[in-house]
Amino acid sequence: MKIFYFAWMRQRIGLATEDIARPDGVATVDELIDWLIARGDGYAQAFVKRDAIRAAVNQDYVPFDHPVADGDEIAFFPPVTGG
Amino acid sequence: MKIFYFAWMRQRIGLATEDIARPDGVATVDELIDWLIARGDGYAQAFVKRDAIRAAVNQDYVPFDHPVADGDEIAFFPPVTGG
Amino acid sequence: MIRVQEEDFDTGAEIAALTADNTAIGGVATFTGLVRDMAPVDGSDRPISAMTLEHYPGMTEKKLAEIEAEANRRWPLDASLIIHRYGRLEPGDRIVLVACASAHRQAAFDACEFLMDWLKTDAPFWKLEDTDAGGVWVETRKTDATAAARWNEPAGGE
Amino acid sequence: MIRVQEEDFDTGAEIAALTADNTAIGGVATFTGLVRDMAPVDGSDRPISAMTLEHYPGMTEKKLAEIEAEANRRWPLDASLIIHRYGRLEPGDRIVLVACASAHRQAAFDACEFLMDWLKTDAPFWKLEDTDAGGVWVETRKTDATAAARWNEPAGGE
Repeated sequence: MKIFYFAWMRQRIGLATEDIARPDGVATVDELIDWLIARGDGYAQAFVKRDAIRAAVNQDYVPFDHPVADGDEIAFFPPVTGG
Repeated sequence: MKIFYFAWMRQRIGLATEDIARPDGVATVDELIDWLIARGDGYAQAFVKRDAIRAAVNQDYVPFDHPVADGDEIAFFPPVTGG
Repeated sequence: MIRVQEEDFDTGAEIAALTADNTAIGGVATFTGLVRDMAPVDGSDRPISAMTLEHYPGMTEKKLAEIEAEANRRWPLDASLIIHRYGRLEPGDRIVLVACASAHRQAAFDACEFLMDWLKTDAPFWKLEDTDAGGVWVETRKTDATAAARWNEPAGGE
Repeated sequence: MIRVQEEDFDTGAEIAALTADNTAIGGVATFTGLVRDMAPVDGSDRPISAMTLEHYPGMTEKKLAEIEAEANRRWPLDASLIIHRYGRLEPGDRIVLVACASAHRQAAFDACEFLMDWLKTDAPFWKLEDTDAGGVWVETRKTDATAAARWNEPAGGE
């Protein structure tokens, strides 16, 4: 899975993107977030307002119960502020 | 009084503008219209849809019971179609 | 600012001039009206080759200035512009430009729609279209009166 | 047509290109978003010296194309354009242009507002403002969500 982070999530995690193999027991976006938070402080800080975060899988917005699979492009970002 | 006619009213009357002294018995826009219609066919044709005509006195829209006086600039025209 | 003119205008330059030197402006809503190549005549669309716009010099400028002031009273605008052309125009030509600048997006949009609706129903202009059936004076559309009437609703009704 | 780009755009040229060769178009509604010189930070307005727009390359273009198609489904548009910039911008700089052309004035306005509302709530862009208190990520405004929600009303509610 290729994961992208944007805006202040990117800053807190210290990475714009990373490749990871789908961890055991991670089948949904929600479970992926749990797994990422457990990796360390930067991730925990990035996902602290979990309800406010938006997730995209293969460049479409998805709810957190959406499945994730190897080969997916997954993105996490704060509420958008374009326009 | 200086009177202006626009669009198809101008075409039917055959004049864009004319100066007339306020006729006896003409104190309102309505009375002026009656007086003009009596002048001839072109005027009668121009004012045939009397309810659809708009009147302006000194460049402001007015109802037909509005007074008219010597020195006034009076205009008659069909519904507007700008924009 | 209002302008009534025979000559064409440069939309981009007009918008840029409107917002120059005021970096408090968050956005500009505009509407550009163009001459269409077809016009409804007696219920069916006919091609038009040209249009002549007649207006009432003096009253036009007066009413445009009044309605621009009214838009500025109703909405928090940083700048506004109405340009309306007259004379002979061909299909595709620009007729009118309305531009409203504001820190607030919806104010800019609403003021722009208000001004366009008003221009349709109260600005002293008349369009004569050259069709294959001859010169035809454009008739008022009921939808324009309906559109303009919405701005007369009581406060809060918008 | 959609474009996501770092460079500035020429509003007048873009509008002209949108309507070129189609004289069925009656009008074009546009909105140009500009960088403001002040921004609310923790409840009070602070001057900003610059803004950096980050976006999600790939998803941005995909979502913009989708929403442009949706606007064209909802309204009878002859042409539409969304240009959104990214990168470093200064107060007064153009950020975004939305333009909708239609034979029908209200359709052009409505589609333009719809697209702007949507850009505010669903286009993957993030603004970082340089204020005298440092870099501040712009927060979502509740009014933007409210504005966008109006387009979800049942048919006929508009």
